[in-house]
Amino acid sequence: MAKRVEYFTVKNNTRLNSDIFILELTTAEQLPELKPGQFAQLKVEGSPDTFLRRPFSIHDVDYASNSIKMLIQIAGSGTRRLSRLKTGEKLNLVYPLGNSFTIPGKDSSILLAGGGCGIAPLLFLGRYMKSRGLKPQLLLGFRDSERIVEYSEYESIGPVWLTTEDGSRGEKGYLTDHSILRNERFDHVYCCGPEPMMKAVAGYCRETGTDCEVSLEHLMACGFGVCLCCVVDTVRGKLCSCTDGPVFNTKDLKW
Amino acid sequence: MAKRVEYFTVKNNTRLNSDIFILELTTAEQLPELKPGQFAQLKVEGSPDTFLRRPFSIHDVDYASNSIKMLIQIAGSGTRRLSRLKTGEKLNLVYPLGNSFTIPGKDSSILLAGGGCGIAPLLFLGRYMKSRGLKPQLLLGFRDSERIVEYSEYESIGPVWLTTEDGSRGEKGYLTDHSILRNERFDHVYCCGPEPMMKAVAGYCRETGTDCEVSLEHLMACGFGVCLCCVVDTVRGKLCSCTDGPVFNTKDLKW
Amino acid sequence: MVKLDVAIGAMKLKNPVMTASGTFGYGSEFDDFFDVSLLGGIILKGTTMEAREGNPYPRMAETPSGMLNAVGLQNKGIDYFENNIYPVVSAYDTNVIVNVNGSSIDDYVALAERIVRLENIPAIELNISCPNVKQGGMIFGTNPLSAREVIRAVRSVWPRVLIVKLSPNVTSITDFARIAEEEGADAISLINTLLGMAIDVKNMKPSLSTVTGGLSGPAVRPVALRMVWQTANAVKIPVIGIGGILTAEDALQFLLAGAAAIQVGTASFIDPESAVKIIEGIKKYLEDKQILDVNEIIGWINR
Amino acid sequence: MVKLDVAIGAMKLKNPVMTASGTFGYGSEFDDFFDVSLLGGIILKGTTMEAREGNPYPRMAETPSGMLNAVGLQNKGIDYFENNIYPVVSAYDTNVIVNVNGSSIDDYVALAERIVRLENIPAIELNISCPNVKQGGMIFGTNPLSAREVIRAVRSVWPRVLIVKLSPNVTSITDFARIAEEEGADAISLINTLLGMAIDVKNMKPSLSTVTGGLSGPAVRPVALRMVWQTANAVKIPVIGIGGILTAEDALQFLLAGAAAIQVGTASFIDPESAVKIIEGIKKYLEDKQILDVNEIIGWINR
Ligand SMILES: Cc1cc2nc3c(=O)[nH]c(=O)nc-3n(C[C@H](O)[C@H](O)[C@H](O)COP(=O)(O)OP(=O)(O)OC[C@H]3O[C@@H](n4cnc5c(N)ncnc54)[C@H](O)[C@@H]3O)c2cc1C
Ligand SMILES: Cc1cc2nc3c(=O)[nH]c(=O)nc-3n(C[C@H](O)[C@H](O)[C@H](O)COP(=O)(O)OP(=O)(O)OC[C@H]3O[C@@H](n4cnc5c(N)ncnc54)[C@H](O)[C@@H]3O)c2cc1C
Ligand SMILES: Cc1cc2nc3c(=O)[nH]c(=O)nc-3n(C[C@H](O)[C@H](O)[C@H](O)COP(=O)(O)O)c2cc1C
Ligand SMILES: Cc1cc2nc3c(=O)[nH]c(=O)nc-3n(C[C@H](O)[C@H](O)[C@H](O)COP(=O)(O)O)c2cc1C
Ligand code: FES
Ligand code: FES
Repeated sequence: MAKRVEYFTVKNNTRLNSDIFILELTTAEQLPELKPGQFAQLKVEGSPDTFLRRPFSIHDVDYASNSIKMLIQIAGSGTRRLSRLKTGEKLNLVYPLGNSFTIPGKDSSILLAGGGCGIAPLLFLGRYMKSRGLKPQLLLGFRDSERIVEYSEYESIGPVWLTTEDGSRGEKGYLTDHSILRNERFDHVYCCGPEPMMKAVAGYCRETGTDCEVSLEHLMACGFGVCLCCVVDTVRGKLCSCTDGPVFNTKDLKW
Repeated sequence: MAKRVEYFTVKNNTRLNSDIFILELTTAEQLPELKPGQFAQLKVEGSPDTFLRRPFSIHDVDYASNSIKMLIQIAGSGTRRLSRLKTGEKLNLVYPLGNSFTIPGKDSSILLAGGGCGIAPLLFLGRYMKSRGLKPQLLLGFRDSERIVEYSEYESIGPVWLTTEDGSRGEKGYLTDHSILRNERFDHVYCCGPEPMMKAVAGYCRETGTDCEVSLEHLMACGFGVCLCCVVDTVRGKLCSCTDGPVFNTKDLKW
Repeated sequence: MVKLDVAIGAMKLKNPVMTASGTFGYGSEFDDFFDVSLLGGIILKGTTMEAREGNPYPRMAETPSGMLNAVGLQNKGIDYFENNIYPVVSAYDTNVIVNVNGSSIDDYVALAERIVRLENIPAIELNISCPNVKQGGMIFGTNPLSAREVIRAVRSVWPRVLIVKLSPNVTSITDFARIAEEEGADAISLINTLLGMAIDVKNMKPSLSTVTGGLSGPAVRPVALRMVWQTANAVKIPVIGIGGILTAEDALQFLLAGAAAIQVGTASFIDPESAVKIIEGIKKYLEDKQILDVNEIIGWINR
Repeated sequence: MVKLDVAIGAMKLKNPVMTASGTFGYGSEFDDFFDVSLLGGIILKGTTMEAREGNPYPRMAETPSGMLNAVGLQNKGIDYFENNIYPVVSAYDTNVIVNVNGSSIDDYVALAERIVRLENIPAIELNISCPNVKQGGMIFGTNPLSAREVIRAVRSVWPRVLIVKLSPNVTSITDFARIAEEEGADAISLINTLLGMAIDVKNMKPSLSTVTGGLSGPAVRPVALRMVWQTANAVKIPVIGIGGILTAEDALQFLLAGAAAIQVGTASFIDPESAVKIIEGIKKYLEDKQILDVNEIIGWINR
């Protein structure tokens, strides 16, 4: 799919909690076909500390209105500036970037596992799978019940299992502590979240012989394969997280 | 007067024409006494190209509401960003900075001469003089009638003479072409505007033996006398435009 | 119509805008964004005889108006280049230049000898300034004797246009420029990155796996411009200006200071279309000033 | 309570935060903003034997995340200093340090001998790195032999703490640091400004009257930090980090890299209260990390 540099307009900027917001962006052009796992590089204007673009996964797509959503956690100056964008403001995107999650055959048992803002790409992935007749289950981990975002959106995809670290909702503990992982076996796990969480999930998958794909968040400069800053150590040598990834099968990673 | 670093709140941002706007700023503190000719250094947030503060003359003061106004022309990224400030936004000022115009004795005949956004300090100066029983006249020069700003404010000080370069209002030509300069003699001329204009006015004053003060707009880094970047060549050697000025008597300048 | 073409030795450029090594991949990464053949030239990513896997992640840190990188010349080596890249880049209707790297003089020479066989490469850029590899690279660019030796050795096997890329991490850039000129280089390009560093205060450790890395972007532009100006006044061969060029105005600073051409680097990460926009901007500037030929403004401030 | 005091040779600082020469005037310009005695020390503006009027206007140009200056050591000379400034600055309850400049070794020595008479000056900072004066200044900082000579000469007449301020415009900063150490300097401060340049494209002429000037501000921080780290690993005497420090986080990068103290420069132009805010920020950082003494984090990344 041809990469583009394009101005989008902010349609909505919705704050979900103190840290997380959803940017809904629309373009006057026709959206190209987007694949779950892909991301866009956003140019953050008006933020003197933000020199480079910032990468964000595509969280949701609506081809009818040529809109996409990003679910973004405030991590520093760039995301803070984005959190203040108002409806009607313009935003420059380089997109679509990166590879995508592998969509398995029908009748596979699938778990989408996400923690914190790592749930971002899983909504698009889940909707995409569902529209193709797959029946993913979701396992989402949050710090506490106040951090739980977009629960009903995820519920529309399939059964949702929850963990909170303080036990205020769902099962108490980390995502990998959830009983579903002991009680069920999956063919494929798709995971995105903080690296320690992804490594724990990868460990579970290794032990249980489950196929596992993760979406990495390596630091990026360009986002389209020219700077070689975003490399990941794999069994095939150093690969670029922005073009060969961000989605990797954990059996290829040197974790 | 002690210098301060203080946050002001934007009360109003009024666009006067395509280039010029008025920022009305208010502070929760009690305003110190301000003198005409003084300026403030504004910190421009959210403008990656604007590293240093930007100096602007005090255009008007209202002690009752602890508000000041700046009349600002869009000259580059910093002023463009300021032009977009919205009511309620915060702005950090270092102020009051610089010396001030000399207020002459009663019964002096006084002309305030300003061109373009150089008229900014003259409103404060005119009001100040008027409140002390002086009767300044004003001579304002603009490119064309669309650039004429705040005419009625200036009229409230005293008689206003106008020039426009295209002759669309007032007398046609540059400020120094105005007939008032041939028809009347002044004891004091106070001038602010583009340097060529100020030099022309200074020339007129030299020829006619008129006392003349100008407000210079030299490039500044600090604004309070520590960097020595803003120097002006004077008969007393190099002086700092930010502490020894911005107001200079033209007889002291090496023009 | 303003004339935009310039010459770097025997190499004609349709305009003075090229793209810098390591920031433009092999060009094809930009095919989606614009027609690469519009450029005056492209410098391909740093190439070595053998494949190199570069430095460990993290290799990048953002800094005020700039970035540090510690890529360390990751590339698949000349064989892969010859078989897989060369056929593709040969199709561009612009000057395709290889950035030549090595850990020893023999390395550099061997690589130049291999590239001589590739007729669609009109020039090489001899990189004696890479700060990100332990062996070689910058050592050649910061030691006058080594610089002279490696330039001489490569010159003797490379008959086409030879550009020598200098390191800014030196006391006197003009010393190195003169050496390059004396040894028969056709042009000098500068600057490569400034050696810099950043620390992650929260985690109390260096931001880069290699501790130090190369600083690029607008932050370095004043230093780059100064060195280009000094160099243009010190040698007669053309100087190619590099460092922090984001806009046409930035590029024009280099031309006015005496650069015969420029390279766009880090800017391409932020706006992949930077290089073409810069060509347009230079054209517009000349039109506005009613200057008919870009060569007229080269070195303007030195007249 | 965390301990913030550090030592530079025999000089005790109540905290590691000082202000850089040429960016803090004589201190009194900041009296309105905060109590100058809260600082670890202040370095007064560059002083010479005779009065100097500096370079013509324009002397300043803004650059990406930085600025160029070409002030050229404007000051009223040592007589004026002794009579008019010294009595005022003596009142501060902090280390008041004079930045010593000259065009010849005799100049430097004569000035040091004059300052010895001023008992409230615990240290001088020998500036062998000013890029903005034609004669002297940077030549001492970029030539190892001259550097050694001038340091040796000043050391022989100055018994108190001697800080040598190095120029970053060199190939090997550690060479100069070692020379300073060998010649008995008590500390090294770095960096002075990087030599840079800017051109006003609209008017087609250099932005500074002197064409080139000194680059300061966050743009130079990665280079400064790298040099401080290299130097701290090369010498045993304390290193004072300078260059683009705006915030406590920036200052902490230098401490973690091995600086025993830091100086705040250009930041004071943008926020006159920067230096005190940095002290507060360092304190808070240590408290958050439950580190009781700032000396514990000095050189942390080198352990
Ligand atoms: C492919 C990809 C997809 C991503 N998708 C999402 C998403 O959907 N939602 C979301 O909230 N976040 C996502 N991230 C992370 C997001 O890019 C960073 O949080 C963001 O760049 C931080 O910018 P900042 O200026 O706010 O923070 P900074 O002040 O720059 O840094 C804060 C923290 O973020 C990290 N960071 C900074 N820049 C980057 C970068 N270019 N890439 C990765 N990490 C960085 C830093 O290491 C630091 O720890 C994704 C990252 C990648 C690589
Ligand atoms: C004491 C003083 C009082 C001033 N009062 C006013 C006023 O009341 N209203 C008003 O509109 N303007 C005033 N100015 C000029 C105003 O400061 C500049 O127009 C402004 O700083 C430009 O900032 P910018 O980022 O928009 O432009 P830039 O993109 O930085 O530059 C655009 C142009 O403005 C000039 N400029 C940039 N920075 C400065 C600076 N620090 N000082 C002076 N000139 C600069 C540049 O040389 C350039 O030609 C005053 C300047 C001084 C020194
Ligand atoms: C990620 C990255 C990789 C680079 N790789 C190379 C390289 O392989 N060879 C080389 O000569 N220069 C390399 N450079 C230096 C650039 O070509 C250029 O000289 C430098 O970045 C300054 O220009 P800029 O500020 O426009 O980026 C690299 C720069 C970056 C940012
Ligand atoms: C306007 C200005 C004047 C300076 N004058 C001097 C000086 O007289 N002596 C000196 O040693 N350094 C001088 N410097 C250099 C600073 O002390 C400091 O080394 C440099 O600016 C880097 O620090 P910064 O980035 O925090 O400003 C000056 C810097 C500036 C910006
Ligand atoms: S971010 Fe540049 S290659 Fe991946
Ligand atoms: S602007 Fe710094 S001394 Fe005047």
